[in-house]
This record gives sequence, structure tokens and C-alpha cells, in this order.
Amino acid sequence: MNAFEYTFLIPFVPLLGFLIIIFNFNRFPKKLTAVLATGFIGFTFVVSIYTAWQYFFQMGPVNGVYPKFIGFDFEWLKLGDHLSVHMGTLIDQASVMMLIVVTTVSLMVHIYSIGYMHDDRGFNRFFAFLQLFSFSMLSLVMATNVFQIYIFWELVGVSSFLLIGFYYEKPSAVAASKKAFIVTRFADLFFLLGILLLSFHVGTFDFISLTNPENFESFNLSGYALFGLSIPALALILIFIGGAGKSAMFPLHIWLPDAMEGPSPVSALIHAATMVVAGVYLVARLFANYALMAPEALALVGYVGAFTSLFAAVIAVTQIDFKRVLAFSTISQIGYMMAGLGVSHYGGEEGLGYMASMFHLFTHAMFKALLFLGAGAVIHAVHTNSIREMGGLRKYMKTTHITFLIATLAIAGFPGLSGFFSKDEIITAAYQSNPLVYYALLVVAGLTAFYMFRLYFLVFWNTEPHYHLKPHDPGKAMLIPLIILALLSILTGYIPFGQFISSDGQPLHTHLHLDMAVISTLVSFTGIALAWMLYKKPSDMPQRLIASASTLYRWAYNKFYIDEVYLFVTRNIIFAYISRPIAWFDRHIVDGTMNAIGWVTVTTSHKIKGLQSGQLQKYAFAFVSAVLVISALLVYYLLNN
Amino acid sequence: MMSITFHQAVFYFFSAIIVIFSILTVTSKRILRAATFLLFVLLGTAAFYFILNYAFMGALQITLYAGGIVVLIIFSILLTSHVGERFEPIGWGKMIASALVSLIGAGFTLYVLLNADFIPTQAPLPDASVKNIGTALLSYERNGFVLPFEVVSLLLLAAIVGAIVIARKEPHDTENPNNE
Amino acid sequence: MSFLLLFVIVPLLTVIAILFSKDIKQTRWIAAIGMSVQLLLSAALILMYLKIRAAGITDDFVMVKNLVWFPSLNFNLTLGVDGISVSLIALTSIVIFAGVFASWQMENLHREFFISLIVLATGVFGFFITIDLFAMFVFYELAVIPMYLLIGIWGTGPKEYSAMKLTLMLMAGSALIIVGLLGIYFHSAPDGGLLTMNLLEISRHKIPENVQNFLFPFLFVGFGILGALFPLHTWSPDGHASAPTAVSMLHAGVLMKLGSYGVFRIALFLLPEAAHNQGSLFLILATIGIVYGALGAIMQKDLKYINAYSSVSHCALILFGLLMFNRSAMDGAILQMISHGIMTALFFALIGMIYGRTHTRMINEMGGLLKVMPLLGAAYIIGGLASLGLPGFSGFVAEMMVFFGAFTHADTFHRVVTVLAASSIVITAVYILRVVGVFLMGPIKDEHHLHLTDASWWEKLSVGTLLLFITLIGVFPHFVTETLIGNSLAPALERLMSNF
Amino acid sequence: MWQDITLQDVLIVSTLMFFSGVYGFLTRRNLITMLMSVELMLNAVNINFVAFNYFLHPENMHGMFFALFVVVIAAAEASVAIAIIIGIYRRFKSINIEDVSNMKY
Repeated sequence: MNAFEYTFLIPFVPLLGFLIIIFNFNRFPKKLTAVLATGFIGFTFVVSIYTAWQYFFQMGPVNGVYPKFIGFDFEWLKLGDHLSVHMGTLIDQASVMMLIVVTTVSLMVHIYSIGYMHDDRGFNRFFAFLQLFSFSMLSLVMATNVFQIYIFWELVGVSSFLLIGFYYEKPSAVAASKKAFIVTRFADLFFLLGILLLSFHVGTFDFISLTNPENFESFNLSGYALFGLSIPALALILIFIGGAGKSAMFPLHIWLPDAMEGPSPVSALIHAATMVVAGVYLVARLFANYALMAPEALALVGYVGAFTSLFAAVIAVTQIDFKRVLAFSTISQIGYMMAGLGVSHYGGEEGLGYMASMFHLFTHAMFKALLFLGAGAVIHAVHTNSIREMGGLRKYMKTTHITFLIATLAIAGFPGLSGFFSKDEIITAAYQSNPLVYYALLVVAGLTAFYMFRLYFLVFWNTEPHYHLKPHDPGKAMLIPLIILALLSILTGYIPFGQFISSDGQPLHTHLHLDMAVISTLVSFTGIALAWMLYKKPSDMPQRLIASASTLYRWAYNKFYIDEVYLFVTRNIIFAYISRPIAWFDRHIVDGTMNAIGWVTVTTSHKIKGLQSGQLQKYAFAFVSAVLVISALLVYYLLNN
Repeated sequence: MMSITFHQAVFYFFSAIIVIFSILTVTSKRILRAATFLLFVLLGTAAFYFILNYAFMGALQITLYAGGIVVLIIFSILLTSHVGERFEPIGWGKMIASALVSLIGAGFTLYVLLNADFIPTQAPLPDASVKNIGTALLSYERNGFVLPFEVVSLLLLAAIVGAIVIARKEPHDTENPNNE
Repeated sequence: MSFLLLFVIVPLLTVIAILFSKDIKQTRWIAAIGMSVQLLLSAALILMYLKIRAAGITDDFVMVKNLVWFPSLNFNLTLGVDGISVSLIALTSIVIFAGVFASWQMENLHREFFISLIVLATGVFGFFITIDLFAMFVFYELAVIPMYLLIGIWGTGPKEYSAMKLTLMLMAGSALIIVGLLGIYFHSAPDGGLLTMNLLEISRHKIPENVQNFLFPFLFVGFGILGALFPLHTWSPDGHASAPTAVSMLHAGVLMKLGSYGVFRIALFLLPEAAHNQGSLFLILATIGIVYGALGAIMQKDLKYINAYSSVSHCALILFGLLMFNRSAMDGAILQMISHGIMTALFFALIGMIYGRTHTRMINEMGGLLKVMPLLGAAYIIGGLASLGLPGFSGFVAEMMVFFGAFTHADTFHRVVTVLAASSIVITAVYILRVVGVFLMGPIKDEHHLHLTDASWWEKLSVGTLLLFITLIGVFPHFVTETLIGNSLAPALERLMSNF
Repeated sequence: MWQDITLQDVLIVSTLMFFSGVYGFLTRRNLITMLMSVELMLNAVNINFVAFNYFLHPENMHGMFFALFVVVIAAAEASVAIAIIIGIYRRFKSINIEDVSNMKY
């Protein structure tokens, strides 16, 4: 069992890096920080690769099932008599796959950032936060129990907050970081309640015993629940809300587009490849519970995923901010993964959706990180975020152009690239179980191809605006990650993913579903062709199209006014009608009561103090009268006894 | 028939003096007259002491009260008031209220006193000679008063010092320069 | 002489030494040395306690020593500690240590200031080391009274009003407490023995239930006033806003804990049946306090008011946890006392330091301060994150334990209050981030703020100490929650659960 | 001797005297006359002491000694009082009691 004890190094090393850099953030020279941070994350990467190799190839499946290992474990906190929270590392299919994703992208982003952040004052701070994030994310993916996930869930949230607000002097960045944290925090509340409910009924946090179908019989799940849902359904839906918050599912997606205020490498690492898929990972972790204990919760996951996917894709078509297009694309792709999980079943061929979803998570991490890093390179070169002010860049930034094109093709589902394979699996899984989701996903596939190529053509082709400085390809530090990721975007599609990842641990043999492949390829080609026609050369076609569907365009352009609804609810309802009245109530009613008591006392004593007039004779008069009264009473008392 | 003995006549005479002059003391409008009336009351009191056979007490009353205190009072009156000064009339409310309290008090006290059963004694009268008094004052045995005597002597000393300190003109009292 | 008595003697010696100091330099060094000794003493106390427990002694209270005080009434100065009081003593010495350094430049009447401050701390220490109700009450008063002077003389804003309000409300609480204590005293010997104020001896008998029902509200409300029980919390915002830095730290950090400690040690421990009978009523008040305090904080503009309302919310969580009557929640509640104590002390220290530079506490008059004072700003952000319950800091552990404990009650009432209480973690995030966003981040609003300096060494020491302990407890909670608190909860739990 | 005078007779006189003193104390505004009223009351009390001694407990002279000490103390009191009155006169230019009310509230 202890073959994996060294895995504690994987989160620990970045933590060390964080501590070393943050305590010396105004002392270390930039070079030293860069070397330290990259070295630490590189080491983690190597250890992760070794872990994966050991797990998948050296150990392999036992009796046809991939075993789960606890690499390292200690009791962190005792909650009550029989519940306790452990910290440790869990080694199984999903966590090892995520290790690869996180460390690969993190390493690429570290290298990229050396170039990207070179002139920034907060260079050391940036790398410290990257280390902190890597630590939290790695601990999250290797969590042995759902509570550990929650802990690091919060920590990745705060790393994200710190990195979005990295340019803290920019009000929009501050607002975005605040929004991201609060929206996810709101979702986390439900996550926490879900954990509380689940652990109360199941009596354990531990994934191994929690997700083992053989244990389900012994769980005490009786009891009432809200809205006619069973206890596990309620708990799992609550947990899913937490995941939806982090993974920007509708209607909790509003923070992700704003989160693009952070530096581009951050968007690539946190808001495209790793943290935002934590929700998917969470559902995948508890997949056995979703699939077997509460199919209705899983169905909800599927519908929410599919809807979000469609919704975000529609919005993405209209956006003009480079990174926001990508952000909505990310939301849409995560919706894809969620939908993939939602249409899956537990075990065997039926578990295709699970496998596909993880596969898509994997490939998406690569090409989406690449897209963001490419976007970062472009923005770095032209100093604007608006795609209206870009164009014709293929001539100036050759390498960037090619890598970006590869990524675009991958995400559009061009045959032969990674996105094609993973997307195909999801569509197949949807086709097998839920036609509604299937059609939605098919539409999204077309939309994705369209908006991605719209973006691509508008940035790299179309008219060329006047550039003050001639844009050029970035330096080596930024190009190398682009090239590596481009290679990965092509190659990862050929991994026989089902061999490694499956819902029940048994290797799954997958094959290309040709009929599905043809349909989805046709759909994406349609999208690409449309974008080609509309945007490759400057034309007035797009304007006319917009004019013909102006209402829809306006709504989509304004993201269906979801932000405005939130603003209205928070500012006009919660702040204005709850918080402000409470503040007023506290000052005037509660405190007023206290002050009123004081006022009554003071006023009474003011009235009484007139008696204390300083007039000796009045005192004497009172004295004599009182003596008389008292002695009269005394005499009366004596006479009557 | 009620026959009035000589003793009784004397007693009633002095009683009348005490009561009448007491009332005059507190009602007179001229302060010097009030002081004079007080003197008569004190002398009447002294007469009571003589009647009750406490000659030493009576003598003390005359010398200390009539001779000492009243003179002191008259001095202070001369220091602080004009001789012919008349008091402003007292407000009706105050006068009636005070009179009422006094009358009720007097009535109540008298009611209690007259209803009380004092047990007369047949014991022989004390020998209130100066010698006896002196002995008792300096005796520390039973019925001796040496301790209060000493305490009172200290008190007197304190009073003398206190009176001097209080009445002394403050050396830096520049607020009232005309206060010679 | 008992070791515990040193906790009162050392501050008193410090006070005497300060009387002879010549200038502020001497005064503050004497205070710093005295309180460092105190810090070492509490470290030693923890070690001694662990040693005693390791030796297998399982008494409820250890190091018990009876010093006769008023033999005629059988009031004694009975010393004794358990893990809970040991950890609270440690909290107190940490906060007062940081407090002395936070008031390093208190030039105005420095001698009197430090004397009052340390007398206050003496009262707190005394409260925690005794297990005689009367002695506890005396120390409690000793802690409350210097507060009036400290706020009234060295405060800011409407200080006389605040000081008066605070003192009067706390004194009203004392009046309720003494009624409750006397009630317990006169029922302490039902079989005709000697009446006693000794906690241990009282706990051997059962006070009749009707008497308990009568006394419980007195004690709970009396101590609750100090623990900011809604709706008797209003002294707290004004008091904290007017008080000088170290006083706010000590007051919110430690003194408010006297209230919740009193609730735990006296009201719940001695009157368990009444606690069960009336628990839900006070649970509702505590829940209102949690949500209400947090909502109230959102709209405040003054940093100290924000923190004061936040304290109301956090302290209500302590009462909330205590009223759950189970190990996890009570453990969490007591950890929350410690955690909130350090956290809020950190906040008030930072607010004081920032105020000392910018001369304003209004968040909308500041902006971008993180740029000019990165250390203070970062410390504030870390404190804020700790306050909103970020894992890795003590607040998270405390909150989680409370919520877990609360969730083990499966009835609708407890579920509803738990969900409401848990919702405060979102509201807390809102107001903390709002504050941080407005005054630390964003562009600099006031040109003058560009020239401000960052923390000086004593400020670093003060803030660093507090940060260190928040993080230590947050990362390694097991020691505090199990070794110190958890194992000492048994007697209280046993009494609370015995008939239910 | 003097058997034809009863205790009650003396007490009636002293009571009247005492309550004239009370009346004077309550109505007079002049401090000196108030002092005189006090003297009246003291004398009334003295008479009572002596009378009780004489009529009820003639075997010893406690009552008389009480009166004796009262007289002495009254003398001391009068001297101090008059010193105070003169002091007040200096300070306030008046010995009207209604002007001397600084010790209120």
C-alpha cells in the first residue's frame, strides 16, 4: 500500500515554493524566483509523471480493475466521535489523470509566465501565487475524502481571487476578483451543506468507502428531505451546486468572463485548464454515488451541462473581447463535460460518457490552455483585448498563428486532432442515452466551430488596423510552451483513454463511432465554413446578419442580462432592502431602545434633582416631616402590638 | 378645687416665660430683639434647673449660655447685620407649612408624652453639689465620667482651633478687599 | 504558592513597576517584558498541563488549590484549570502581548494607560484560573471596570458616550450574573451542608429543575451581554469604534470571550436541565445574531464598525455552537473563541495602525493602500480571509466543527438554524471582500497617502505574532481541538447529556 | 420637695420650646437666627434630660451629666457655627440661607 507514499511531495513541493517566495517577495531577484518556481513545479511534474507511469504501467489493473491507493494519510481533525477529517493523497485513475493535467499545464504556464510577466513589478508575488495555486489544486485532485476536497476547493478559490485581482490597482480587476470569490463562495455554501448532509447519513467522508457500490447497502439514507427528493439526491444536488459554482455552470457562470481581468497565464491555468474543471472532477469523483444512488441528480447534471454549453456558445458568438470569447468557450466546453457525465451510467460500455467526459477534460485542458496562452501572446503584442482592433496578425506572429490555429482546429473538432476524439465520445454517449442532450451538444459543436473560427479569422486575417508598434512573435520562454501544448493538442487524442480511465475501474475498449464522427464533423465543418465566409475577408455580411436578428444579438451580446439580474438582486434587493435596513434597525431600533432606557433614567434624575435644591430649610423640612411620619408609624405599630 | 401652690405658681411663671419668649424668638422681625428674647428663654431654662434643684446646672446655664453663647451671637449679629434691620416677611406657604409641621409634631409628641405611663420613683434626690459633680466628672469608676470629660476637652480644643481657622481672614483673599 | 497564582501576580508586579517608570520608553519596555513573561508562563502552563494529563490524571480540573478568602461565607479563591481554560489563558497572553506592542506609541498618559490595560488583563487571567464562582465574578468586574477609563480617556470620537454605554450595559449584565450566582450559591448544598461557590462542589449536586429554569436566563443573558448576544450587542460597535487600539484588541479578543466562557462554564455546566429547556430560545437569538451581525456589517463604512459587527456575528456563532450540546459543536465553539480572539485582535491592531497613518477609518476615503503599505495590507487581507473562514486558518476549523456538530441534530428546527448560520459564510465573504476591495485595492484616492510608511518593527511583531497563531491553529488544529479542548469537554457533555 | 410639679408639666414646656425651635429653623432665613433656633431645641432637650433624671432616676446623675456635656458641646458648636457664619458672610456678603445654595446637584 505504501508504494505511493512519496506522493505527498507532489503538493508539498509547491507549498514550499510558495512559502519560500512569499517570505522573500521583496528580496529575491526575478531570475531566482523564476528558477525556483519553475524548478519546483518541474520537479512536481516529474514526480507526477512517475506516479502515472507506476500506477498505469507498472502496477496496472488488478483482476481487471484499477485499484485505489492511499499514498499518504494522517488524521487532521476529529469531528465528533466517529467522524474525522484526514489529509492525504489518493491515487486512482481520475486523480492520476488530473495530476498529469495540472502539472503539465502548470509547468507550461510557469515557463510562459517568465516571459509574459517579465516587466511586471509583482513578478515574485505572481509566482508565489502560482505556486500556492498549484499546491491547492494538486491537493484537491489527490484528496482522499470529500472534506479535503472542500478545504482545497476554498484554497483554489482564494488563489484564483488573488490572481484575478493581481493588478489590484485596476478597479475592474478588483471587482472581478470579488465577484469570482463571492459567487463561488455562494456555491460553496451549498457544497458544504451537501457534505454535511451526506456525511451525516453516510458516516464517512472517505472516497474509497463512500464510492464503493458494495457499501451502499449499509448507508443509512432514510429520513425526510426537501422537495420530495431522497436524501442522497438532495445531498448530491447540493454538492453539484458547489461544483457548478466552481465550474461556472449556468446560472453561476457570471464570474468566469470577468475573471479574464487576471493575467493571461492565469486564465490559461486556472480559468481554462484546471480549477474550473474541478466541478467536473468533483462529480466524477462521486460518480458512483450519482449514478447509483441518485440518478435524478445525475440527470440534472446532464441538463444543466447541456444547457450551459448551448447558452455560453450562443453568447460566445457575439463577444468582441478576445479573452471573453475564450471564457465563454470554456464555459461551453465544461458544460460539454458535465453533459457527458450526465448522460453516462455506471460501469461497462454504459459508462462511456464518464470516460468521454474525462477525456474531454484532458484534451480541453491542453488546447484551451494553448488558446489562452496564444491570446496572451497576441494581447502582449498588440496591447488591446478587443478583436475589432486586431487583424492580419498571421503575417507578424507566425508561430503564434500556427499554434493558435491548431488549438482552434482541435476545439472545433477537426478530425485527427484531440478535440475531435473526445468530443465524439461525448456525442456518442449522449446519442445513446438522451436525445435532447444529444441535439443540444450537436448544435454546440457547430457553434463552437463557428465562433472559434470567427475569432481566428478576425484576429489573424481580415482587415489589418494600424498598429503603432509592429507586432511580433514573443520570446522563447513564451513560444516553447505554445509549441509543446500544440503538440499535445494533436497527440493526446490518440491516447486510448478508455484503457486508463473508466467509471468503475475496469478498462474500457472504445472505438471510433463512424456515424457519429461523420455527423459531428459535418456540423463543425459547417461552422467553420460559415465563419470563413463571414469573417475571412472584411465584408458587411456580419452586420446585415446582426441587423436581421437584432434582438437576439443584443441579448446574446449582453450575456442575456444575467449579470444585470445578479446586480439587481444583490444591490437593489439584498443591499438596499435587507442590509441597509438592518444597519438602520440596529442603529435606531435596537440601539435606540438601549439609548431610550438611558434617556429615561437621565431625564428622571433631572426631574428628581430639583429636590436637591441646596436650600437647607427644604431639606430640614423634609427631614422633620419624615421623622414625624416614621415615628408616627412606629408608634402606631407599637400601639397595635 | 384646684389650689395653686407657690411652687406651682413659680413653675408656671417660668414656663410661661419660656414658651412665650421661645415663640417670640422665632417670630420677631428684628434680629437683636430675637437674641434678647433667646436670652430670656435661656434664663428661664436656668430657672427650671434651679427649681429642679440642680443648682450647678443652672449656674452653668447662666454663665455659659446666657453669658457666653448669647454674647457670641450678639457679636456676630453686630458683625453681619445692621442693628435696626428688619426681616423680610416670610412667604405664606412656607410659614403655614412650617407651622403645620411644628404644630403636628408638637401635638404628636404631647399625645405620646401624655399617654405614656411614667413610673414615678420615691428614691431620694441626688446630691447635686458641686463637690459631687466634680468627683463624678473625674472618676473612672462606675458612674464616673472621666472619659467623656476628656473627650469633650479635646473637642473644645478642636472647636477653638477650628473656629479660628475658619473665621481667619484668608491671606490671599483678594476677592473681598473691603472685608477688614 | 500555586503556579496559577503567578498569572495574577506577574501583571500586578508589572503594574507596580510601571508606577516607577520615568518615561514612555521605560513604561512600554516594562509592559513588554511583563507580558512576555506572561506569554512564557502560559507556554509553561500548557506544558505542565500536558505533563499532568500524560501522567494519567483525569480529574476535571487540575492544579486545584484552595485559598481561603471569606471563611464566614465559604467564598474561596479556588484555583484550577482544565484544557479549555489553559487554552484561553494562552489566548489572553497572546493578545495582551500583541496589544502592548500595538500601543507602543501611546504617548498620552502612558503610565496610566498601560496600568489600566494590564489591570484589565489581570482580571481576565484571574477569571480563567479560578473555579470559584465568587472569585470569578470579582475578576470579571476587575476586567470590566478599567475598560471605562481606557475608552473614556484614550478613546476617539464620542468616547464618553461609548464608554458610558459599554460600562452600563456590562454592569447590567453583572447585576444579572450576581443574581444567578447567588441563586446557585443558595442551592449549592441541598442536603444541608455548607453553602459553596466552588464549581466542582456545586456540580456534585443537582440543582432543582425549577430553580434552574429561573436562574438560567439570568446567567445566560448576563454573560451573553458580554458575549454580544442579540439584541444586547449594541455596546459593541460603539465601544469598539471609540476604544484605542489595544483596548479594542483586548476587548473583542478576550473580554467578549469571558461572556461565552461564563455561559459555558457556569450557565450550561451548572444548569444543564434548564439549558435543555430554554436552549432553543437562545439558539434562535444566536442564529439571528450570526446572520444579522454579518448583514449589518455589509453597509458600514467605518472599519471598526465593520469589525465590530463582524465580531457580533462571530461571537454569536460561539453561543450557537455551545447551545448544540454535542462534542463537535462545543469543541468548535471554544475553538472559535480562541480563533476569533486572535483574529479580531489582529483586525483591530491593523485598523489602529492604518488609522494612525491615514487618520481616517472611513473606507471610502481610502484606496489602494496595499501599494503603499504592502505588509499591513497583506496582513489585513490574510486576516480577512481568516475571518471569512478560509481553510488553513483557525476560523475555518472552528466553523466547520460547529456546523458539523449542529448538523447532527436531525430535526427541522436545528436544520433550519444551521443552514441560516452557515449562510453567514457567504455574507462574511461579501463584506470582507468589499472592504478589502475598496480601501486596500483600487487606485489611491488620497495623494497624501502616497507618502505613508509601512509597518515598523513593533507593529510587525504584534501582527506577526497574531498571524502565526491563527495559521498554526488552522494548519494543525488537532492539538487544540483534541488535546486541550476536546478532552476537557467531557464533564460538561456528561452533565448536559445525562438525562437526554 | 416640689412634689406638686409633675414630669408631664415640664415635658409640655420643653416640647413647646422644641417645636418653636423647629418652626424657627424651618422659617428663618438668617443663619444667626437659625442658630438661635438650634439653641432653643438644644435647651429643650437639656430640660428633658434633667427632668427625666430628676423625676425618674434620681439615684444617680446621668441625665444631668448628659445635659452638662450637651451644654459644653453646644458652646463649641456655637463658636464654630459663628465662625462659619462669618466666613460665609465674607464669601457671599450675606448670611441669608437662600443665597448659600452652592452645594446643590
